[in-house]
Amino acid sequence: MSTSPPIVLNVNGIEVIYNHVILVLKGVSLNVPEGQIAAILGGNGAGKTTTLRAISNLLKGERGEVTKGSIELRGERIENLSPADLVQRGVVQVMEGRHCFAHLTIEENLMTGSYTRTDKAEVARNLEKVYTYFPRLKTRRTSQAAYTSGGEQQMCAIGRALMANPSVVLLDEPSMGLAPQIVEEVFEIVKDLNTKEKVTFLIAEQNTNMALRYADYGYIMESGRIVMDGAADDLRNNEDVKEFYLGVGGGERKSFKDVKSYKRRKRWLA
Amino acid sequence: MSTKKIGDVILDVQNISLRFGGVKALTDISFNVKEHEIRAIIGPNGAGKSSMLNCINGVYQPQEGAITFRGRTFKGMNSRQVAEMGIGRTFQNLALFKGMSVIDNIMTGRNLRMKSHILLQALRIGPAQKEEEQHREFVEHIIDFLEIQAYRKTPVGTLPYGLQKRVDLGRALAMEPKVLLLDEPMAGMNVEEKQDMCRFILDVNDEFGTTIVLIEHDMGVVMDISDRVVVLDYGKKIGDGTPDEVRNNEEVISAYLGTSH
Amino acid sequence: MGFFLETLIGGLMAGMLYSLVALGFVLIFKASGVFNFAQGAMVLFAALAMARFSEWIPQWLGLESKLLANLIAFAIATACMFALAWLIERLVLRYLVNQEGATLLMATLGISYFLDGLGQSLFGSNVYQIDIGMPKDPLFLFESMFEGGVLINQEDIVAAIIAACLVALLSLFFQKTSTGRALRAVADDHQAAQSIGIPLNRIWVIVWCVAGITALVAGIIWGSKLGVQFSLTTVALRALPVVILGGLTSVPGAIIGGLIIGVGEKLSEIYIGPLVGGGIEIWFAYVLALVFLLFRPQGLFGEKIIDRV
Amino acid sequence: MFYRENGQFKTSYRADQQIFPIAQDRWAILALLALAFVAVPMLASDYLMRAILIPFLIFSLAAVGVNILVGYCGQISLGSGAFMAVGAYGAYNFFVRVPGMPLIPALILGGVCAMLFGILFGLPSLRVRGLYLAVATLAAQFFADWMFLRIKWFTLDTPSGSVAVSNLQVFGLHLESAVSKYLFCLSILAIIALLAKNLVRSAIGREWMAIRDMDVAAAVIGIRPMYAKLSAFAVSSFIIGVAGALWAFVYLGAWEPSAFSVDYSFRLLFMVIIGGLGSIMGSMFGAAFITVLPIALNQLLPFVAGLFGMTVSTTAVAHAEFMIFGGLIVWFLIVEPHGLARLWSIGKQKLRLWPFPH
Amino acid sequence: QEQYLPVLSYRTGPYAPNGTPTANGIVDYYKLVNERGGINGVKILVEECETGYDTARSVECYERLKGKNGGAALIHPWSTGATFALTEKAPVDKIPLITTGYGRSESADGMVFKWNFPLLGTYWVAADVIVQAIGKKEGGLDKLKGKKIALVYHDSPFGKEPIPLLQERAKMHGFDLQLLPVTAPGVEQKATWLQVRQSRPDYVLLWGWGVMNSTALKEAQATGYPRDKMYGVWWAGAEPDVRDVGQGAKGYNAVTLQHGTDRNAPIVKEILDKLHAKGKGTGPKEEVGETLYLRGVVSAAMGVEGIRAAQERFGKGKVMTGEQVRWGLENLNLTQAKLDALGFKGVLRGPISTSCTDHVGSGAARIHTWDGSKWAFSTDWFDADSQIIKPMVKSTAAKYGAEKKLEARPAADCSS
Ligand SMILES: Nc1ncnc2c1ncn2[C@@H]1O[C@H](COP(=O)(O)OP(=O)(O)OP(=O)(O)O)[C@@H](O)[C@H]1O
Ligand SMILES: Nc1ncnc2c1ncn2[C@@H]1O[C@H](COP(=O)(O)OP(=O)(O)OP(=O)(O)O)[C@@H](O)[C@H]1O
Ligand SMILES: CC(C)C[C@H](N)C(=O)O
Ligand SMILES: [Mg+2]
Ligand SMILES: [Mg+2]
Repeated sequence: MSTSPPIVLNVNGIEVIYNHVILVLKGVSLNVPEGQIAAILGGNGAGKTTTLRAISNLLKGERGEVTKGSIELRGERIENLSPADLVQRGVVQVMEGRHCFAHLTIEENLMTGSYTRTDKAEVARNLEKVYTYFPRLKTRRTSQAAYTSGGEQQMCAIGRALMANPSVVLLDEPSMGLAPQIVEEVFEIVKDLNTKEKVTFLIAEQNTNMALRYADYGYIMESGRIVMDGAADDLRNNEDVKEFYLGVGGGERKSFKDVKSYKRRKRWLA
Repeated sequence: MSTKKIGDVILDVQNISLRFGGVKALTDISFNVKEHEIRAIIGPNGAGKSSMLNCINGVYQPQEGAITFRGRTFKGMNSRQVAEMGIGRTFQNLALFKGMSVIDNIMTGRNLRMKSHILLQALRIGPAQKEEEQHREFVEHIIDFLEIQAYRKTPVGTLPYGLQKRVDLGRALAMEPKVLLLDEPMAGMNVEEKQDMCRFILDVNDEFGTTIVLIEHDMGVVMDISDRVVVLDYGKKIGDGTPDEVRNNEEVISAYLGTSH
Repeated sequence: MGFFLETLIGGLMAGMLYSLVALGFVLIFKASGVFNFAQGAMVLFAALAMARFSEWIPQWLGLESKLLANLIAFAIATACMFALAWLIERLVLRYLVNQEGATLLMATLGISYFLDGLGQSLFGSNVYQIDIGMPKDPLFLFESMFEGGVLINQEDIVAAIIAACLVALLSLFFQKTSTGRALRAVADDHQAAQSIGIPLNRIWVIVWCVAGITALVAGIIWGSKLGVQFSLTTVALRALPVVILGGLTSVPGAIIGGLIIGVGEKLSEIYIGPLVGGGIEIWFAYVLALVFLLFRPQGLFGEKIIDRV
Repeated sequence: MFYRENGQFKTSYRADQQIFPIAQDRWAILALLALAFVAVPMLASDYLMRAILIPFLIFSLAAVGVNILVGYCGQISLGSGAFMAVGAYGAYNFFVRVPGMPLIPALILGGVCAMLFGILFGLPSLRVRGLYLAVATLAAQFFADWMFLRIKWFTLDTPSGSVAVSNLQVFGLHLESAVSKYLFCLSILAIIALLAKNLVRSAIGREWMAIRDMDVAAAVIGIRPMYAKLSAFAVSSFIIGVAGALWAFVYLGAWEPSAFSVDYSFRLLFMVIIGGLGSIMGSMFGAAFITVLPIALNQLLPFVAGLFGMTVSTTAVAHAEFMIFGGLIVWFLIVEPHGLARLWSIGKQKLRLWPFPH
Repeated sequence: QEQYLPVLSYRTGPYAPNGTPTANGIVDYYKLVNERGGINGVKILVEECETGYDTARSVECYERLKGKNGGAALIHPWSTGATFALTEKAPVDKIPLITTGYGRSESADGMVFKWNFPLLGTYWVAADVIVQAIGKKEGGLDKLKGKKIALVYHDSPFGKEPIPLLQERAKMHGFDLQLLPVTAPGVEQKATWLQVRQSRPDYVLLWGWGVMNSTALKEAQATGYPRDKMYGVWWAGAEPDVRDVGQGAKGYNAVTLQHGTDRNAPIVKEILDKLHAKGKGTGPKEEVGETLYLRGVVSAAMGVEGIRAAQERFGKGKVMTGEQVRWGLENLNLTQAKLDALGFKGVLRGPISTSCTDHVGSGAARIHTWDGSKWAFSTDWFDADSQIIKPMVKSTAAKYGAEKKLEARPAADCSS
């Protein structure tokens, strides 16, 4: 941490409102330095996905808008760019919940990922790379995406993003629905790309354990605000994080079976 | 460890094979589920776990094999029959009714039990009104149980992923099923939430005596809460037994668990 | 027998003409998932532009040559359709990314109202002529074989050839360009397409331009047949069964569907019609399409409707 | 600030299940009903009632019907014009063929005819879906057009095929004056809208919505697609049929099949989408938009032009009307793709927060 | 005080090409009357309402305009469909309906249809004249025996109107009547014309409106059916119907509603002089005097003369109510001299005189033929056979009256 690398992504106090009425992000700021892996952690509905959507400008389709604050990519304001422009600038988002093109085959799905790349050889190389990362995809390459299993679709979505040769990847819950060893592999891939190709990652993840193991820096979100941030190692050793996000409060990992009570807040007909 | 009483076989899957064109999703799978137990199905991506549930559920019709549920044997059923017999389920890729509120989503789970005539429903008098209230009460319990009170009237489409999963579970619970099939109920949750979810599942299992079939990739969860585990790989069964047995099965380790676990 | 043959040929020809309009629907649907109910209005608009400019240009420029006037008019009409495509994207589609099919469909209905009004106020609401020198008189074949010969409409033949060329061209466009794949991706999921850098805006302009040209070609052919007037828009209603029978996403489907519908409705009108009082062809076409759909819900060549949990 | 449910505690599920759980809404709706039933007949001119309000009420009714099928059950239909026609001709035949048939039963029987017809043409929905179904339902439209033109029996063998009714009475009262017609239509709308609302918030309504949103999952929790879809077709076409009968009997008086052309099918679909899919209230907003707007434009445009010292020809007005109408549709969809009803509820939500921005 | 005369017109939509010139004619005639100093000094106040040839919109326009500016004194619905709907409403509102050459044929019976005035001719008149013309061409009505006549018609009340009369005539003369409906608006007629080609009728009657007409002619050309064997109703015999078929329609005949195209008629000259020359005209100058334009003029004139007749009785220089105009229309007596004085020399044939029982006033028409560039009269006048039509009118109207439980108009009503 001697010479801090330049900041690639700088999110500055953004507010996001859905449908003109639902205020979801209440002043979120974060920045991601070049060549780092940053993680956004937080429970369901904290606003992780929304943050990523705000960065990649995919909010419009959900009828959301950034009403305050600024987002900069390498010093350039990007709020008014189209998602396609962002991909041109190397920012790609892997959307939560897969979103594969149902009627296209796996291979066609991957190929659409290289829409912005013109070099045929490069595309072929990328395709090979994705297939080596995810051999399972290769065996299912001719199936329509809709008829592949959940995990296969997740791999397809990640692979598709990699086809664009991105320099910044926004990953939304990459581990969801993947078998444990694949999760591990995905994070290995992330690490690999990060170290070898200097790709910057911003990952929204529920699997805190995994995320903090691979990330350099972490942000913890709760109901639309960043409530804590710090280097991944620091966070990992923080008692609260341990208890609530890693499930190892008080030293030993508790068996899921022995978690006896959950917080019951009684409310009656809101 | 547990003090609960595991009963007889309630669901018996015999030699199921399922093909889609050239793809063999399931090959000659047999296993059983006993009353009151938590039965996990694990395996790598694309192993055929969801397909297995779909067969039990009547969404897919297996080409071969039969399923025995509470003594009755079926070779292919339709979903309605399955639901009527008391098998409920949740979905891996959220299959909620996006445009409906949380309450309405869960209320649909009660539909099988609502019998009043359409004309009475239109007039909303007598039994129709009473029924509506009774079931609403039941649903409120579930909502309470799942801690989603605050979202009662929100359209589920706008809920964050994790909450949608809970609603999905709620809808299945509302059916008061004998057997509950859960397809990755904990995907997209953090540890705290998973703990809650485990609690829900164990409580359902305890309190209502519901038998549970569970697909899950989080080995911590699976090994902790399930009574027995089936392992599938490429559509074949490669392991079946208690968590400990499975954990030490060579084939399972190489195909799925990997050495790191 | 001769008459049966004649009916058959007549049906095929009519079917080709429907295909021409159906193509427009298919293109836009295939490429953006929008069921474009403005197709009829676009056909009228294009035809009006063509007819009026070919009438005005000789006046403005003092041109003598009919051919030249037609060519210039064609160029201007094409430009109009391109401008239209651009405007539609700019003012409408861009704001409706990721909306449901029904919403998009409704927007195209709005566009169609707008175009009807605009077309008529710019170009007038009379009957206008497009004269590209289509032969109008009948041709009789096999006169030695059948009494009275088998009648063939020369105009229809020309139209059929043009339609066939157009289809060939479009199939190439979809199969051989990488845009083709991107188009299908857009149709599946706007948001995901955006997220991997497919520029929706550009794609939509391209597709609507192509659809605009198809509309222009359809407009010229139908217009020179019927005269350019408001009723051209109703031609779209006759093309709809073709679209669903062939499959919403299939270019060749539009042709095959057209042929089946064309033949089916003509045969039914002539052989069943008289028994029940006639005038059955339009609903027969729809019922025919419906019967096919019962066996293949996605149409003959449409992409399978995906339904999975 | 003022528009809040704060402090309004529900002590029973019944209270919470009311159509308008918020007291202010209940008052508003009561006021609206009073306005519609008492003030409007006293204040509105004959023209306003005959030419605008009655069509608006009848189309609201039809739109409620269409919304059940399209908005709640998700089966896009372009056959609504046909269901209206069947309702109209069905009611007509009962009305003139059965001696002494009173009006209301005739209307209901007309609705029943439409219902049967609707079920028949709803059968393909068990296999065909989405836009394919939408286009296929046009078969019903064109078939009905043809049927009433060609099968003389339906039109009592009148050579022109145009039929007429007169001397309408309800409980011995003549349905002649604009006020009586208005009140008659209003009452029918109010009753049917209430019944429809009850249906959509009951078990059957949830079945429809479930089928609309995710039919496989619906099947898995025990909903029979066939029953849900066909019942939606039945209820919807019944209501549309009654509306069609009203349109013919009360508004037109004499009609021919073209009074129920495809145009009406489109227009009805318009109404429910502009108004808001899956909203009974929205159907009425949509009906107001589609029936009133063109007429209003037609009358307003010359006036507006007059303000600027221009005289516009009817042609220009008609064209401008098309363009503005189309433009407004697009504009509304952009502002709120979920229709006027959603706009309305967002407005209410804002009001709830007011005076705070969020 | 002005006499308020609303105009229901359609200048947009599928029927605009035909509706526009008609409306121009009406409006111009009203303007002309005002130029001339009004009806005994009473100026006409005109207001147009766009119906799009849609019945429901027509009803809305009617409702909108009927009470405005002191009340509409008469209405031209300009559509048979709308006429059917308004027939039920007019008696209540006491507004006479003028349906020159369209509407319901049985409404010629003023004893039942008190408020309908199908002046100058009904569709039964048109059909009858066509049959007579064909008979004449063949060399006598008896020559029609065994012949085959096809009726290609707009599938609507309008298109079906002539059928009863043709059936009657077919029975009388022993010709075969083939019915070929065309679904509105009629852009696709291939099957129809294949059927024509198959059954080879000796004559084809064309009962179309709007795009259907030109399409029929084009299909006839494409299937080689001789155009000179085709006879159209007067709504299928104007310039928009044939203009873009051009030479392809050469030889095609249509019955006229008395007038045809006449650019040199005094009335046309006057309109050009007093209006178009001064920039006050409606629509393009070139179309003044064309068939549909003239139809509008003639129809408007009928209404104006009705008002004039009413003024004779109820007070010259006063604004007339609908009821009064009804009386006027029922007591028209336009002799040839009067018509000529109005500028209709060579356009209309007198006398046009109506009565309580006869709301048509005349029953004569000619045939004109398209020569490739213009319409020209090709026959002399035919008088429709009242022996045939009268009883049909009587019985059909009676049936209507019975259905509606109408009370018969007392004889006194006629003289009041
Ligand atoms: N399209 C939308 N319309 C309205 N509200 C929305 C929409 N999308 C998300 N929200 C709301 O925004 C809040 C944050 O949601 P978001 O999806 O960003 O959470 P998340 O942190 O990604 O949760 P999860 O881990 O479950 O995916 C939630 O309360 C949700 O209800
Ligand atoms: N309807 C279908 N058509 C074709 N292939 C299918 C279909 N359903 C499933 N498959 C294939 O069957 C195999 C098993 O799929 P399944 O969804 O059961 O996997 P899974 O074990 O649930 O995996 P995951 O953990 O990734 O969800 C996959 O390879 C999938 O592509
Ligand atoms: C001008 C119109 C009145 C003619 C039309 N075809 C009709 O009779 O309906
Ligand atoms: Mg998320
Ligand atoms: Mg799965």
